[in-house]
Amino acid sequence: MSLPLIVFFACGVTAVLGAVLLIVAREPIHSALSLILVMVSLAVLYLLLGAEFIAAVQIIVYAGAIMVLFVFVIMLLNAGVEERTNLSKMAKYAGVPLGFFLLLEIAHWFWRSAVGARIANGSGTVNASAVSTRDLSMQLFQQYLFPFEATSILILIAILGAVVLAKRGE
Amino acid sequence: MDFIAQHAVLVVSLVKIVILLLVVMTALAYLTWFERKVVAHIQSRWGPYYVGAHGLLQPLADGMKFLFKEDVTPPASDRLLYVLAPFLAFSLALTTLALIPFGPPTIQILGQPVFVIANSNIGLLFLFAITSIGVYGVALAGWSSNSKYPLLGGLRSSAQMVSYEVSLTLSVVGVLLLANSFSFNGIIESQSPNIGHWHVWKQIVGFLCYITAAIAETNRVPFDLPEAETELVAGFHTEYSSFKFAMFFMAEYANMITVSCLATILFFGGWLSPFPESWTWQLYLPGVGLLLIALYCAYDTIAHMRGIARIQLAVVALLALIAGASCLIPAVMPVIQGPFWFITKVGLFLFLYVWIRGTLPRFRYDQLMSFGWKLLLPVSLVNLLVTALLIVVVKR
Amino acid sequence: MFILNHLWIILALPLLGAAINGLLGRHWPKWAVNTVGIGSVSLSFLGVAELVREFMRLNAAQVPWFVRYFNWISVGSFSVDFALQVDQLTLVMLFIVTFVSLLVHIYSTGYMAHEGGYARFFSYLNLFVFFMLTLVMAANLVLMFVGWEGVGLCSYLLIGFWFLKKTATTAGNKAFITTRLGDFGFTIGILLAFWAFKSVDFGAIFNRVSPMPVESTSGIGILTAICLLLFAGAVGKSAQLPLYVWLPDAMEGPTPVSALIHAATMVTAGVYMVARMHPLYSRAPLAMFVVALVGALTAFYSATIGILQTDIKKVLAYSTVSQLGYMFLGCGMGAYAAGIFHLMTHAFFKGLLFLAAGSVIHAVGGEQDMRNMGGLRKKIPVTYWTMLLATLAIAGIPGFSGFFSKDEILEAAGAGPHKNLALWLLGLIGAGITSFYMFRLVFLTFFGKPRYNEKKVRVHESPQNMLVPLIILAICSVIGGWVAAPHLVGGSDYFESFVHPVFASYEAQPVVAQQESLAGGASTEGGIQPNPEMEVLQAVTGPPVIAAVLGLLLAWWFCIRKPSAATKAIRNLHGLYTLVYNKYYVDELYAALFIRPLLWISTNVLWHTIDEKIIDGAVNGTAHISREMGGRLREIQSGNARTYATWVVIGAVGFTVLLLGLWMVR
Amino acid sequence: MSVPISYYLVLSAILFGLGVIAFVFKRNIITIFMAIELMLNAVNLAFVAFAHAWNQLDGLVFVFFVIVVAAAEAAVGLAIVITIAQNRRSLNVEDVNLLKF
Repeated sequence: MSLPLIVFFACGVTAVLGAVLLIVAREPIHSALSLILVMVSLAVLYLLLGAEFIAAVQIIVYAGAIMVLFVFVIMLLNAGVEERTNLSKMAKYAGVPLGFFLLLEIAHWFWRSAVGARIANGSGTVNASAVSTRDLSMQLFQQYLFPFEATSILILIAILGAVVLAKRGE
Repeated sequence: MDFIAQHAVLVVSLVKIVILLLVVMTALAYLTWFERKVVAHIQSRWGPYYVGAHGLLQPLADGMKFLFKEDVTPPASDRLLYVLAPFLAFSLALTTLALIPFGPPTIQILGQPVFVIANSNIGLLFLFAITSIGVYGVALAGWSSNSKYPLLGGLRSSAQMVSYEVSLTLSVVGVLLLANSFSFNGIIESQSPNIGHWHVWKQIVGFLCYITAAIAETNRVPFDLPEAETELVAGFHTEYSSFKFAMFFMAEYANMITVSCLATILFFGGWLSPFPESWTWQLYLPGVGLLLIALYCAYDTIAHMRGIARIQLAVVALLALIAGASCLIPAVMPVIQGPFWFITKVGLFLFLYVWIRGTLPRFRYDQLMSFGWKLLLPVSLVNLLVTALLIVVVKR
Repeated sequence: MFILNHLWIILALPLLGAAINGLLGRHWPKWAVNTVGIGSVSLSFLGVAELVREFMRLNAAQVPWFVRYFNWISVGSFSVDFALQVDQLTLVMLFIVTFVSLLVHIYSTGYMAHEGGYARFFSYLNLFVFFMLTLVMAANLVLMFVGWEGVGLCSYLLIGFWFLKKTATTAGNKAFITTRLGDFGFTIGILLAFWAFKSVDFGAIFNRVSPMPVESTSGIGILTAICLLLFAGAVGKSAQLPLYVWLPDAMEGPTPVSALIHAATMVTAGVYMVARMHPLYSRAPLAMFVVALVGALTAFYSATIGILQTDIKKVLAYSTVSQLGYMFLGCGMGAYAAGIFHLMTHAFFKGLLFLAAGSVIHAVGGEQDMRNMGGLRKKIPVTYWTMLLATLAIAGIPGFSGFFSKDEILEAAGAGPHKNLALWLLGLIGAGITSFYMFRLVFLTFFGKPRYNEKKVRVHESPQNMLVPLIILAICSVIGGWVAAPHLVGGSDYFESFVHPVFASYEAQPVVAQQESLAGGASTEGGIQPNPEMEVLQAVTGPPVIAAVLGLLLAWWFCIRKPSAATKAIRNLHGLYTLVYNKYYVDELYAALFIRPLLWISTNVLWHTIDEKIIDGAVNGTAHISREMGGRLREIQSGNARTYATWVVIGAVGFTVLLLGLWMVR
Repeated sequence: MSVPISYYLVLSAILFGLGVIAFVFKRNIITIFMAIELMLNAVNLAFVAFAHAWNQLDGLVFVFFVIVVAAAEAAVGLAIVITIAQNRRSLNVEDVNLLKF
């Protein structure tokens, strides 16, 4: 049991725990916090995978900005306990079992997938070589320049949309 | 034993953490004293005076008081979060300090640098990450105590922090472009050898943006809307009492320290001395400074102090004397340089904080927001743009 | 070399005029419209004059002068340029078109003075000139076809100029549709030509044709097929049998239009086309024969109809048809030069006849029926004299232009390389009848005592701007033929020697040789070497004159000397009379044969069955089905987001199962 | 030894499944949003893991884009949520079902 494995299992368990909490929690804000928990643990996993920059971005943007927005909205709308209405039939009889099935299935699939095979014969194990942020940015700003610009436009539009909606709210 | 040999990182880090915590705690405690004193003098008062000489024991007394106060928890509150919030705020605030290098990495024990706990090569990003999480302490506090003033305070703080975090980050990017590195050591090294190369000169605009955003980020005057006494009784920590309140309090000061450290590192050359290497006399500065303090304390003891205070101040003078003397030992002298300069600069920034608090009035909330979005953000953006352009041009 | 390098100017001017008058002219005063309309045409006329001058400087190598402007259509191997070319033939046509249309424009300023839509009329006229010039100058079949259809459009627009008159609009439609029948063949001909020669440029086609041998008259070779198809277009456009029916109705249009389009220029496009494509025709004897046959028949047939027409313009219309027949007869006989020559002279005297008729109608206040005229000789002398000269010309009285041209055609028919006695006879009788009905027209109109209501109608001579063109044309129609005069005495024919290079090029040599040996050397490029067999020539040139004089005398007898004889004759051959009087019931025949069945089919089959039952049924059916399905399916959309989510999950699971299965299989 | 890739993938699969379940289960619009975020995170984890397995940077770049898109989505989505809440006085998706046949 090496240090990375310990860290992995610690974070993995935390993440799953957080996800489950997200489901069972009745207060939206609890769900939000559990989601943050998931994100942070994922960030740690990213570190373990040597993706430092992504880890940082994960926390800064996801946990630090997006989730803050969520919390903010929850506080603003003072969203209390969600009332328990019965699931729609579809959801109850089809959705839930299927969801679990999907979960298991994907797990199984990944486990047996090509990658899994590579694991089996020892290769493909994670060598903790940290990806330098420089290379990443090179990739981002040279090969993926156009998508990058596209996303920036997307963000701009999102801002406009949000502003418009807010204005109409008044 | 071999465990230690294998995981020297863990052992050394643990030791460093303990030491740092002790130092920082005391620093926090005395920072309150420092602030009260300075503000008092700005307002031409004496400030804390009676508990110990010059009120030097005041922090201790406050600590006691906090510990022995009754810990009230509002019945309607959300227990878990109510407890969680202050711990979150405080722990995160302290965590950030782990990334700060107080001295050059060349000074090592067991192959581990002494003056920094976590030496990451994207330290800056991590620092921002942690600070960005810091919001939740305040927000949750506001939410969980389930009454209207805290809620408003929480709302305000979350909105405000998110808004100013953007310009905070942007204002720093200019420096990153100049330093061409994310790691604090890299950034600091890029500012050697002397005061002429500090980033503050090239990045003056960025620095102003940074300092403004930083003050807002730490909820200090004039941006302390979340705890505006005159509007919301005490903002997000209205319902908090005793030690939980103390935690928020200390978290705020810790954040101040962090931000000051960051400013020092980014713009003022961190632990670098402002003078060129060749001036060897600067090695004596720490010791001499401490000795001067000791001298002043001694004079004060003899001149003004009466009764118990006299003894206390004498002790202080003695301590300062010992410290100064030890700083003059040739072996210690080079080691102490880095921290000396670093702490001095940080101290100046803290003084600036207090000074501003003593001087400026508080913003109105809408002013705050429009200032953040309509002035600060564009300016820092333009700054970033211009910097990038200039760098490209110069590179050509 | 200016105009040679800028041929487009000649085209552009009328188009410009049309655009200006058509778009802006409506609110302009008449003088402005006149300036634009006449100015543009006269300028392009001057351009043509300049062109002739410069053209004369060119050496034989540079002819035909070819200018390529830009690639117009390019689809795979099919490529059409916007290119113009000029040779002697083109020059003649250019001259005729611009000259006559200029005069007609001037005439119109007087004739249309009191009509509405003044600017519209002139813009139509200019547009027509533009298209006609395009047709004439085009260097490839497709561009020629553009002009071809363009003039068709203009003719449609101008026939229906008074679009409030039902008869006018129907006449326009009739003209357009009937012509379209021929154009269908024309189009196929073009495509066939492209298929055969891999190009539509005249030059390229002719180069590919020139090595080809003459096709046998038995069976239809490719050349014959192309020629016949193209000739179908000519039949429609030039109102030959059996598609001539539209031209008489076209007289519904204003008289200047009849003069310009339906006498002088457009209807002769067919002749021009045949002449232009002569390398093909001269290698397709069968097609040649068909052309000649159709021409001769038409010439005779419509002449007979002309005898009994009472509407002055109808008479002229039928005479136009028969004259065109003569031109085709000439071309069919291989005497393209003669055909074109007759085309020119005909443009003069027939244009003049129409304009004069217009002047007459103008004088008697819109009356067109000759039975209500008479005795106008003194009242409108200028019109009378000009019309008389034109009549003499068309009747082929020696010395007048018509005589020379018609004579050459009959000569070709009688003594040419392809000589055919039957056709020659038809032409001859036709000539006689022509002079008969033409003089009948003159006598009925200008002689005898007035049969119109003298109280009501104030007969007055037309204004100057109408008379001047009449006089000019009259001069032309007198002297226009003299260029060919020496030919009669075996000398050289200037006109023919002028256009000779065109028709000499790409000539099918062996045929000519063989024909010459057969025709005793009376070659169609006649007049270049003195004709050895004068008496043959006399034999074929004498009869037309006699016929013409006979016709004159008959007309005089029936109309002046003994009008009662006419009625008696009518009573005796009553059946024939009614038959001819009703134009052989051709219109009724067509109506019975084609139009009614077509109407029935389109009403009952296409409309009530296919459109209403099948197509509409299909459309409504689809709509119905989709509505039903929508009604069933919409329950799925419950509006509950989580249900949707469930559907998504189901889909995802299915997809993953699929992937898994595929992976298992592999 | 260090951690096999498949562990990460399994973890991300589990998280994704949980996200789906949350999406189906929860009634509160905001929470449903969070479920979406959760799924996105799971996918990100898979991306990073693959990127690491094959030493390809593209995976990381994609994570970057995913985060950006998520940010945009959250901004607009939450704005919508606020308007809905103001208009309908409820955050329950069951109540927001006007858009149907």
